[in-house]
Amino acid sequence: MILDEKTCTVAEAVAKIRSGDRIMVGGFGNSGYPEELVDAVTESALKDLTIISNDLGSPGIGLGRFLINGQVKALIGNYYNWNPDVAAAKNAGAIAVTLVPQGTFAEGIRAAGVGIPAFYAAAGVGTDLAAGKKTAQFDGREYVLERAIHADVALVRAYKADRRGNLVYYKTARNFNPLMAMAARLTIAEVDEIVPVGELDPECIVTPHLFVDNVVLKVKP
Amino acid sequence: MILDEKTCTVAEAVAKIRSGDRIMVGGFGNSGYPEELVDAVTESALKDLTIISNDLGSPGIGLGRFLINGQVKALIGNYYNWNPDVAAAKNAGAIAVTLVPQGTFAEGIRAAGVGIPAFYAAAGVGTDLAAGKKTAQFDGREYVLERAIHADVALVRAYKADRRGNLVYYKTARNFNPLMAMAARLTIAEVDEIVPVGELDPECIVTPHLFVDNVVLKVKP
Amino acid sequence: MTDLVPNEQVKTRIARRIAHEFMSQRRRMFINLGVGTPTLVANYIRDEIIFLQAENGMLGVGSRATGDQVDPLLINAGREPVTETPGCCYFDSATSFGMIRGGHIDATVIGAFEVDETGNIANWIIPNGRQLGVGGAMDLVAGARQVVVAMPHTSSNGKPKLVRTCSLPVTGYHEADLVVTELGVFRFRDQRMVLTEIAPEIDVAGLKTVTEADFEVDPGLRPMPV
Amino acid sequence: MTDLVPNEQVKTRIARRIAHEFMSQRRRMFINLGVGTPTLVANYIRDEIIFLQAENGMLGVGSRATGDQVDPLLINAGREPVTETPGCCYFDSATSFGMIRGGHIDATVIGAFEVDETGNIANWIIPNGRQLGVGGAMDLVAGARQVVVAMPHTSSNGKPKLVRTCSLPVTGYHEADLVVTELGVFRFRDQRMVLTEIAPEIDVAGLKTVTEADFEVDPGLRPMPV
Repeated sequence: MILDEKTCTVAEAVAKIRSGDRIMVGGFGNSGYPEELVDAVTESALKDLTIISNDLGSPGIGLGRFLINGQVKALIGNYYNWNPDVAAAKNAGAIAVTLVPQGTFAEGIRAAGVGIPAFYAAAGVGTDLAAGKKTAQFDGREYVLERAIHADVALVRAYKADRRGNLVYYKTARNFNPLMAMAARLTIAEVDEIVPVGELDPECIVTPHLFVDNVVLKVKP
Repeated sequence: MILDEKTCTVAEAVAKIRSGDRIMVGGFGNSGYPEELVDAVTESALKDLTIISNDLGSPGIGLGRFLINGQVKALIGNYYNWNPDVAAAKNAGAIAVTLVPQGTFAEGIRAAGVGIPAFYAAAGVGTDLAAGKKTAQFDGREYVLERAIHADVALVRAYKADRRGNLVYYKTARNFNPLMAMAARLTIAEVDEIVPVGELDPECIVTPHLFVDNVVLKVKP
Repeated sequence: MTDLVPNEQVKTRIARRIAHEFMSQRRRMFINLGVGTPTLVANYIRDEIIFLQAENGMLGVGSRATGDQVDPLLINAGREPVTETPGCCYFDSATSFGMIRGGHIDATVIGAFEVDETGNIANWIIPNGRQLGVGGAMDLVAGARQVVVAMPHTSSNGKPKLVRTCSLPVTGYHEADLVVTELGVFRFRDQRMVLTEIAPEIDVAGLKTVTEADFEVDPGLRPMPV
Repeated sequence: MTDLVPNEQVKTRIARRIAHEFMSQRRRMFINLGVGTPTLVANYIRDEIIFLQAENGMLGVGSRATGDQVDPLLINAGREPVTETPGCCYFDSATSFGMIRGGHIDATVIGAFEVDETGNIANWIIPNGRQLGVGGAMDLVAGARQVVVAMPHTSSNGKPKLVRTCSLPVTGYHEADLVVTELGVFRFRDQRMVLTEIAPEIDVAGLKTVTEADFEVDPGLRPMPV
């Protein structure tokens, strides 16, 4: 029998990330993101990162540190109003920013996870954010063709994992985390607690273990 | 304050269905389908129905009774090998049958629920089931454009509902039920138990109540 | 803003009127409230069959959390701590926007920079500004069954926000169904803007002087409850 | 079928060989087993890091349920009652096929009517027959990382099932990676079929007489374990 061990340290997990990677990070505002994994990335020499996330935290706080550290090459997300550093960096030509309507962003990440390369959505038809995208009519309404959003690495925040990597979440800290867990080549989950296999209710597991490569235990309060 | 009452009898629920309706029915084989709702439809005068389901049960059993009763105009699904009546009726020109690969079928139902009119999938490229469908290349691979699958009515089987209509399921009886609950104008859930609001764990609710119009309690053993 | 309505009353008047709009329908409703004035609408809803959805993954959002109630992992889409209500549930962002995009949300209440006379809405960006975000605005205006705009009648420097044609980048075309300002209630019918209620502080002639958009006056024009 | 291998041994030999294929990889694997002979593969897997997925919504499918274990609402995709394993979980069919379509399933084991020499698979329909169903076959051959075909070497009336070109409607083009029959193991390399193992009952010349497809013989051809 071969032992199946997904748990590792934050350092071991982050050592798997490469400069230039596309990294998805779960969370909404400064809530529900994988804090210790993000800390470790900000303390690393990783650079030229494409960060795929709802927002970029606040100036110098949470995901905002990636930008202050100069680790960002590009951002893909939908709401950077909470962190004016982003507009400043973009206007200065320091980073590329791709805005996607939040629902299309969420669905695009799911699409990557479930092998859908592209789908149609009504959000943004005719607006600046649909510029250059194909459109088509279905049942008399116009829709925009949107692409799946893939990543090399997903850093997700969950509440509990079993040792095999099944995940459950906590309240609105669920947000994009389960979607990102499906959409990356390497998925690392940061959790508050690791429980024995069989302890999580099979009906309530949100992310089945086949989507999860590594689990790290959050230790800071 | 207005009272919110979704619970009703099977007869009251089925009275909302019209001849000619497109009806989704959850379940897989003869397992996990809404038995009393299906019983009531088979005992009704409803006809010219389009039944959207994984399969059609067995000859004269479960959903198979719709066909024996002559209530079926068309079928949309993916696996009728368990009920040879279907091939016989189709070969005799009595009904129309549209086969969709099972994964595309599931995704098409979800797509209807979440407002995606069409999406691309790799299943079936170049085969008879993709005949007449548009294709496109993404990242060097060919995909088929698949449409959302909508319905007038969804008859779903769940395990427990709260009085507001939040639903949880039981083991593999989950199958297509949560997807169909999202995809129809009218969703009727048949459940084994109705519990007070607040009793279901908010983290474990699979179908939020906004997708559910009526709840009927299964009473037969 | 105009001087007609005291500053501190503008938001509450708008929010109360919108809450009334929903409650008067006397039916089960699922509503998404945007950041700012829209969030205040929750304070005036007294109805157990109106359910609030937050696009970050919650149905059954309760009141704003205070003191010991605050849980940093339980927030609304404006990053404010909120509470649970009985029967609430959580889900991921794809499911959340599935509710919105799939037509399961009865109404969204949003703020706007501009609304034009055909119902176009501009509320996501002021180009070359310090802000860069769309959030769920485009998904919400395209997906919600009813789009309600809650905004002061004029901007802070007195410019009309109900305009002929949006000058800012548009969030959605012909998506506005109802606009509530402190001075009136406007409904869109076949892409025409119709005044249906007017505040006591002003008359139609006066309202036209602070409104750039052409609007019709409903034959049954009524006083706006304040 | 040929008379070379006793009927009752054909299926078990194939299933055991496929189970060995997975176990020999000595890594975590997620596998979907089709109806019939593929299901038997589960009986020979002795490895706690090989997990079975059923497309009707379960990961961690256990052995077939018998007696008191039978729960009519806990079945596999072949409608057979099954058991749970520790750490198993349930999900809807869209998530299930998301796993398959999204490339998260390492291998699928399926039966087939025909496999041709370029790896095309026909396993979903015999036109004008009494059957009308595709199930998850097309999703599985397109989505699983490795497609393993488990089938007797010849049909019940002795016709080769490894053919030049599929005569029946195709399920997926160039999707077969491995074919295991009771007489040999064939691997597809750049759309060419290569014999890598041969059963003790036959030699290559003999195998060619019961195989319509052209195949190459691997220089390291080995005896098939039986």
